[in-house]
Amino acid sequence: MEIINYTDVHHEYRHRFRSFLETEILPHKKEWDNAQLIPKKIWKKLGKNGFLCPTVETAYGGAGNDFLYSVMIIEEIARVNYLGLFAYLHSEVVVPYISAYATEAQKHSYLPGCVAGDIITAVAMTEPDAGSDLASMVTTAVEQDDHIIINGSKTFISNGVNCDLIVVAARDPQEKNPHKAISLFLVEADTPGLKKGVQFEKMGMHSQDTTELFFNNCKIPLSSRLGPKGAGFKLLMNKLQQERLVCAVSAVACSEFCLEWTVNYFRQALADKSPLAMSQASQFALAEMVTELKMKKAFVNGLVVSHMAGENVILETSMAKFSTTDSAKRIASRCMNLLEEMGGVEDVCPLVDAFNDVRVLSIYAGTNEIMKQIIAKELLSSPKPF
Amino acid sequence: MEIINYTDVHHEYRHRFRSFLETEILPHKKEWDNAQLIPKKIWKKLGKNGFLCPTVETAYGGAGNDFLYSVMIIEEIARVNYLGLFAYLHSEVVVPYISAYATEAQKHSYLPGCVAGDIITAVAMTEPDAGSDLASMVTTAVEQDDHIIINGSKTFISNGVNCDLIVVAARDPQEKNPHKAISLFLVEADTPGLKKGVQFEKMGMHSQDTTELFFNNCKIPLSSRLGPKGAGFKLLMNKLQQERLVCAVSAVACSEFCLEWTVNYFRQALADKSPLAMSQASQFALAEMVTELKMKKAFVNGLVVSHMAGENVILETSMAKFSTTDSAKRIASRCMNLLEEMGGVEDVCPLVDAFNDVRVLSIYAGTNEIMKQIIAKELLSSPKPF
Amino acid sequence: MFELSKSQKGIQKAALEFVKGELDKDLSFKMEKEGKFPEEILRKAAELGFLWVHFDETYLGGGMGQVENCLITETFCRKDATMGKALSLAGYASECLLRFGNDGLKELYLPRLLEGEIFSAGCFSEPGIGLNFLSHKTVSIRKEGRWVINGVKNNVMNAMDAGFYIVLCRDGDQETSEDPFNMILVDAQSHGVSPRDSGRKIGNNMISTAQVAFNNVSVPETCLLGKPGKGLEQLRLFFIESHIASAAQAVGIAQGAFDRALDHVKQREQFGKKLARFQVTRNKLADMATRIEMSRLMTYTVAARFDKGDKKLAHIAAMAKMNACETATAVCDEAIQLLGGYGYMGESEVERFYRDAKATALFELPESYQKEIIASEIIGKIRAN
Amino acid sequence: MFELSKSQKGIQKAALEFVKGELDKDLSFKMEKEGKFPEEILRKAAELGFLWVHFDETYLGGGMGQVENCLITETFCRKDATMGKALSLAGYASECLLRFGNDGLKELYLPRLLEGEIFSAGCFSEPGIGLNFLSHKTVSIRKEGRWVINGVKNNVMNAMDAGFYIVLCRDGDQETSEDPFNMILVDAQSHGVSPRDSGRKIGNNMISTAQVAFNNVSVPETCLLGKPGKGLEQLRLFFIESHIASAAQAVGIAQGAFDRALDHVKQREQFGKKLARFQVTRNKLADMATRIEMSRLMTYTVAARFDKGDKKLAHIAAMAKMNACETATAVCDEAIQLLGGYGYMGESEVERFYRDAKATALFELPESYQKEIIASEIIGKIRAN
Repeated sequence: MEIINYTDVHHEYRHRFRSFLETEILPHKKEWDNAQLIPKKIWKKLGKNGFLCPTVETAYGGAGNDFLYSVMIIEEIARVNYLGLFAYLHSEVVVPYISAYATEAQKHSYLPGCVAGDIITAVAMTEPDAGSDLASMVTTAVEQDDHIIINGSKTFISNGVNCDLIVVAARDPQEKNPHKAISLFLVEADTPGLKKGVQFEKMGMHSQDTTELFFNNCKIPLSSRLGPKGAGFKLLMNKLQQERLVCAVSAVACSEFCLEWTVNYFRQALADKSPLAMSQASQFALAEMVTELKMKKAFVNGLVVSHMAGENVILETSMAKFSTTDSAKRIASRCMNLLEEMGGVEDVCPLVDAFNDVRVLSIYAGTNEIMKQIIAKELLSSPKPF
Repeated sequence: MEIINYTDVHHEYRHRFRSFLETEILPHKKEWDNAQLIPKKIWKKLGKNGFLCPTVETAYGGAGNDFLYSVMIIEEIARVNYLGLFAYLHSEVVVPYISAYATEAQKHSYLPGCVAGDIITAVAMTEPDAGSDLASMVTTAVEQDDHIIINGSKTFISNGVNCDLIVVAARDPQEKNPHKAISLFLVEADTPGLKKGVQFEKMGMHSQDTTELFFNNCKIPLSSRLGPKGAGFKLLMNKLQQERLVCAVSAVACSEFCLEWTVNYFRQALADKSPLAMSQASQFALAEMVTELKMKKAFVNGLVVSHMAGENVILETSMAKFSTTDSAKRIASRCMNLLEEMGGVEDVCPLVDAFNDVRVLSIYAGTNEIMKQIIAKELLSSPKPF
Repeated sequence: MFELSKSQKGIQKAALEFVKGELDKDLSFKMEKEGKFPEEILRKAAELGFLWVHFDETYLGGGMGQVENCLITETFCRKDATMGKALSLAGYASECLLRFGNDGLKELYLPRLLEGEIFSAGCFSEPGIGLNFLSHKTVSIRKEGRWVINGVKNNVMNAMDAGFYIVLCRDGDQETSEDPFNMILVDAQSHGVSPRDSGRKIGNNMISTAQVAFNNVSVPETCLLGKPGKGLEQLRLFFIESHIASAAQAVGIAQGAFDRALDHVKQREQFGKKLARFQVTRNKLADMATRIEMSRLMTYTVAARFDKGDKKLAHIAAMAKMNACETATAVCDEAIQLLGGYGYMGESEVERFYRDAKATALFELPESYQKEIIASEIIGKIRAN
Repeated sequence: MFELSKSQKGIQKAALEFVKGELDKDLSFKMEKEGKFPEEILRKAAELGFLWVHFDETYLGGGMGQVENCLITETFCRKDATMGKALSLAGYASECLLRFGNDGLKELYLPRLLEGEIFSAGCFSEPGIGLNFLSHKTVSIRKEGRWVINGVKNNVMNAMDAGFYIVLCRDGDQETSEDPFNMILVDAQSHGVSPRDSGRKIGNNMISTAQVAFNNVSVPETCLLGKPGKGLEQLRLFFIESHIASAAQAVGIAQGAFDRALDHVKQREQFGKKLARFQVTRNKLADMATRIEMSRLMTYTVAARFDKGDKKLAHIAAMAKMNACETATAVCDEAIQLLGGYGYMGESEVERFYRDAKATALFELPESYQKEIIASEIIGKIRAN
C-alpha cells in the first residue's frame, strides 16, 4: 500500500533535483564543509532551478507546487547525506512565516527574492538564556515614533552568516503576559544596529553557518512587523507542525541513507564472502533497523498526507519528531558498529558525517523532551481515546 | 489520515461483538482461566452469533465477510484483555487451510461446522525436537492400501483439548528432500491411534488449552489428505502471511489495551492530584509508549489493507510480527512499572494478565528470531532497494 | 576488588548443598500456584543457620554480615526464585527492630522471629501515594503513655502472617521538623489492626501482600523504635539493607534463569546444529552474562562496604537494586525466548523466575524511588532558582 | 570490594592536579581539529611519571600495576577525552614487547618509548577481515636467520609515527597447529614498511590510524616475541590489558561528559526553575551515574585481579570494555541532550567526548570481538551436534 501517491511529474522533479545535487552540489561538499559556508551563488543556483520554496504561489514568483515538492527536496538532500545543505530551514520553516502572515507589500518585496535565492532567510527565536522556553525571552521591541527599536541577542541562528532577512521574535516590555507580549518582525540583515556574531564550531552540519545575532538599538520601520502585534507566540506555534514534520521527514530520509549504504556494503561483502558480512548478529541488526525505519516512514508519510489535507496533527507530529530523530541517531550509530573499525573512518565511510549531522536533530525544532512534554500534556488532559 | 476505512456496517458488527464479550464472555473469564478451558458451548455461541470464521464463503455456511471482520474480532478480544480466548487461531489460522486447500467434499463436510463452532480446529506442526525448524520434523505419514498411517508426536498444540479436527503436517519417510516430503492431513480428533496428552501449565493464556498429541498407527482415509501430496511445506508457507499479520494485529490491540488502561488511570490520578500521576518521568514514559504504539499501528493497518488487496507483504508482515510483539511485551511491562506496587496485583490491575499473556507472542507463529532471519535473508539476497 | 573469604566460600557451598537437597521444583510449582509459604523449609533453613546470618548472635542470629546474607540469598533464589524470595523476605523490616529498637523489644520479638515462629512486615507505603512520604496520612499520637495509630498502609509483605509490623507514622508533635515521622513496632495481635490480602500477584506468590488498616491501634510507648522524629532517617537506613537484599535476590534470579537457558541451548538442536553454536544465541548469552556479572559485583561491593561500617551507601545500594532488577527482568525474558515454547510453560521454571523478577522490581521499593535517592545524592545542593 | 590504597589515592590526586594545570581546552580543540599529537604534554607526563606506570622500572617504567594505570587514564580522559586517549594509546601494544619480548629487544626499544621518543603500534587487524584471524593473510617466513613478512594490516593506531610495530603473522611452518601465528616486532625503519594514513576519524583524532603494508619486510630472527606458534595466545593475553585500558578511557570519558552535564543543569534555568529540579533531568542523571559507577567498578575490579596475577580474565576484561564503551557512548549522548544546543557546539567539549567514546568502541577492538570472547568462556564446550 502506497501512502503517498507521487505522480510522474513529481518523480521527474525528484530526478532532476537528484541530478542537480550530484553535479552541482556534491563535488563541492568537502570544500564547503571546510569553509563552513555554502556560497551565496549556490543558493541562487538552487533558486534558479526551482529548488527553493517550491510551494510559494506564482503571484510572488514561486511555482505554486504542492507540499510533496518540499518533501522530495528534503528527502533527496538527506539521501545524499548532506544535511548541512540546510535549505529547508529557509524554504519550509522561515519563508512560510512570510507566505502566511506577511502583508501584500511585504510578500511582494521579499518572496520573489526568497524563491530566487537572492534573499536567504533565518529565524531568530532562541536566546542565550531561553532555549526551549520561549516565554522567558528578553529581547525587546519598542515602538518609538514611526520606528521599532530592537535590543537583545539571539543565538543558534542557522543560516546566520548568509542570511539577508531575519524573522525576529521580540517582546513588548510593557506587556507582562508572555503569550501576548511577543511580536514577529522582518529585519533585513544590513540594518544598522544588527551585528552578526562569530560563527559557532559544531559537531556536524559543517557547511551550515550558525551564529549569534546582536541587536543594539536596531531601528526598523513600523511596517516591518510581521502579523498582528502581540501575536508572535501564536504565530510561532502555528508553524510548528510543519517545522517538526519536515524535521521528521529529514530524519527518516537520513536513516534511510545510512541503512541503504550499510545494506549495500553488506550485500557486496556477502558476495565477496567477507567474514564481516557472515555475522548473524549483524544481519539481525540490519533486519531490526530496516523494520524500525519502515514503521517510522509509514507513520511520517501518513502525516504528510494529513498535513497536506490541512488536518491538525500537531500531536502526531510531535511524536514523529522525537521518535524519528532518536531513530536517526540510533541507526547511524548502530550501522557504524556493524562496520567496525572502518565505520569510524571519514574517507571510507559516509556514516561518520551522518553520525555527526543527525546528533542535532533531537535538539532543534523543539528538543525531544519538549515534544514529550507536549504529548504527555495533551494525552493526560484530554478525555479523548487515543 | 485513516488508513483503514471501516463502514457503518463494520462498526455495527464491532459493537455487537463488544457487547457479546461483555455480557457472555468476560463474566466467566476467571472461571475459565481456573479451569484452563473454554467450554465447547461457548464456541458454539460464538459461532451462532457470527463471530467465528467471518470470511468463510456463504456456500459453506459462512458469512462471506471481508477480512476486516476478522481484524475487528481479534482487536476486540485483545482490547478486553482476553488473549486466552484464542478463537483467532481457529478462525484465521487453521480454517483458512481448509478454505484454501480442501476439496469440495472436505469443505462441505467441515467448514459449516467450523463456522458454527461445532468443530474446533487446531494445527499440528511443531514437534518436541523441531521447534521452528519444520524441515526436521519426524512424524511420518505412510500410505498403506487405501489408508494413511500417521506416527509421531506433536507439541504445543493450541486448542489441543477442545479440538475436533486437526491439520497435521507429516513427512513421507521415502522422500529425502524435506521440502517435498511433507504433506498436510485433516485428522479428526476421535480417530483411533490419536491421543491427546496432558495439558500444559503456562505462564498466561490460561483459558486456552495446550497439549501434546500422540499418533500411534493413527489410520486415516486417503481422502483426508489436504492439498497435493508433498506440498505441505509450501502450503504452510503460503499461510504464514495471514498468521503473522493476525498475530501483529493482536499484539497492537493488546498494547492499546494496556496503554488505554494506564492512561485512564493516570488521568483519574491526575484529577485526584495523586503524587503518582504528577511524575514527569511517568508522563514522558506514557508519551513514549503511545508514540510507539501509534507508529506500529499505522504500519500494521497499512499491511491489513495490502493483505486484503492480495499483495505479497510477507517480508513486511515478518517485520510487523517481531516488532509489535516485542512492543507488546515492553509496553505491558513498562505500564506496570508506572503503577508501581499496584501494577503487580492481579485483582486491581489487569496488566498482570496482559503481561503474562503477551509473553508468548514473540514465541509463537514463528519466533521473533525466525522473523529476523527471514528479513535479513531477503534484505541481503535481493538487489532491491528497500 | 571483591573477593570472597574462605569462610564465605564455605557458606556459599553449604547453601548450594542445602538447596540441592531440599528445594523441589514440582513442590515449589504447586506452592506458588496455591500461594503457600514453605514453612517446613524455612524451619530447616533457620535451624541450619541459613537465615538471619546478619543478625546478632544474642538473638539467635548468625553474627555475620550482609555479604554472607547475600551469598545465601543469591544461592537460594538461583535455585528457586519464589522459594528463595519467600525465605529471604520472611523477616522483612526486622532489621529496623535490630538496629533501632530497645533491648526489651528485641528480646521479645527477635528470637521468635529467628526461630521461624513468626514473620515480620514493614508498613511504609500508602495506597495511591506509594513512598511519597510527604503525602502520607497514617498518624501516631502519644496518649497516656501509649501510641495511638490510625491510617492505612499498602504493599505490606507478609502482612497476613506477620507477628509484628514496623509502621511509619506521622507524629503531630514533629509536624514542623524535617522528619515528622516515627517508626513504631505494632504487635499483630493489637486491637484495631486489620490486614486485607491483596490476592495473587505477578510474582512473590509464596508470601502474602496486603493492605493493613490501623484503626485506633494502641501500643506501649516502648514500641517506638529510636526517638520520635527519626522515622524517615531510620527508614532510609533500613532501605540500604533492603536494597542490598533485593539486589541479591535479583542476581540469584537472573543467574538461575541464565543457568536454565544455557543448559537448554547446549542441548537443543535447530537447523542441524546446537542453538549454542548460533552467533545470535552466543551474543545473547554474552550480554546476559555481562549484565549478571556487573549486577553481582555491584551488589557484593555495597554489601561489603555496609559490613565495613560505611554509612554513605544509600545511593550505591539503590543503584545496585535498580540495576539488578533490570538485569533480572531482561535476563529472564531472554531466557524464556531462548527456550522458545518450553520457556512459556510452567515446568521450565523460567516463566516463574521472570514473574518473580518483575515482582522484585515492583514490590520491594519501586525504581522511581531508587532514581530519586541516586539523583539527590549526585546532584547535591542546587542554588535557589 | 574495590578500594583504593593510600598511594593509589595519591596518584589519582597528582594526576588530577596535572591535568588541571596542563590540559587546555582551547588548545585541545585546535589540535583535535588539526589532527596533531600533544607531544609536549606527552613528554611532561612521561617525565612526571604519569605514563607507563605499569612497566618495569628497569625500562624506566613506574613499576606499578594496571590499577594505577587505570586511575591515571581515567583522570586524563575525564579532563580531556581526545588528549587523554592520545596519551594512553601512545605506547599501544608495547605490552606485547614487555611481556613476551627478549631482553635485548626490550632494552633496545622500551627506554626510548618510555621517554616519549618513539610510539608503538599494533598490527592485528586486516582490511575487510577485522579480527577474524582464521582468514588472515599476512605471513612471516623464516629465511636465512631472518623473518620475511608480507601482507597488509588495518586499523593500526599510531602507525604514522610509530617507532616499531607489533605484527601478527601467519607462520607457514605452524599451519597445522591450533595457533599458526607469530608475533613479530618490526622496526618502523625497516625496508618495505609503508603506512597509509586513514585520515580523519569519528574520534581519536590526535593519533594517526593507518593501513600498513609489509612488502618483503625482513627483520632479524630475534624480533620474534616469544616462540613461534604462540601469536594468538600472546595476542589474547595482550588484549586483556588492552581491554582494561580502553575501559578506563571510556569510564573517564563518561565521567567527563557527566561532569559537564551536571554543571550545566545546576546552572541553567528553563520555565522558571533549574534544569536539575526537573524529575526527568534527575532521572537521567541517576541513570548516567549508575552506569558509570558500574562500569568503573568492573574496570577496576578486573585491573586489580590482573595485578594480582589472575590469568582467567579474558572474558571479564571484555565485559568491562564492552560495557564501559556502551556506557560512555550513552552518557555522552545524553550529556549533549542535557546541554541542548550548547552540547552540539565544539566549545561545550561534550560533542568531542561523544565522538571519542564512539572511537573507543570502534577502533580498540570492536564489540563483536568482546562478545565472542565472553560467549566462548561462558558456554564452554558443546557436545558435537
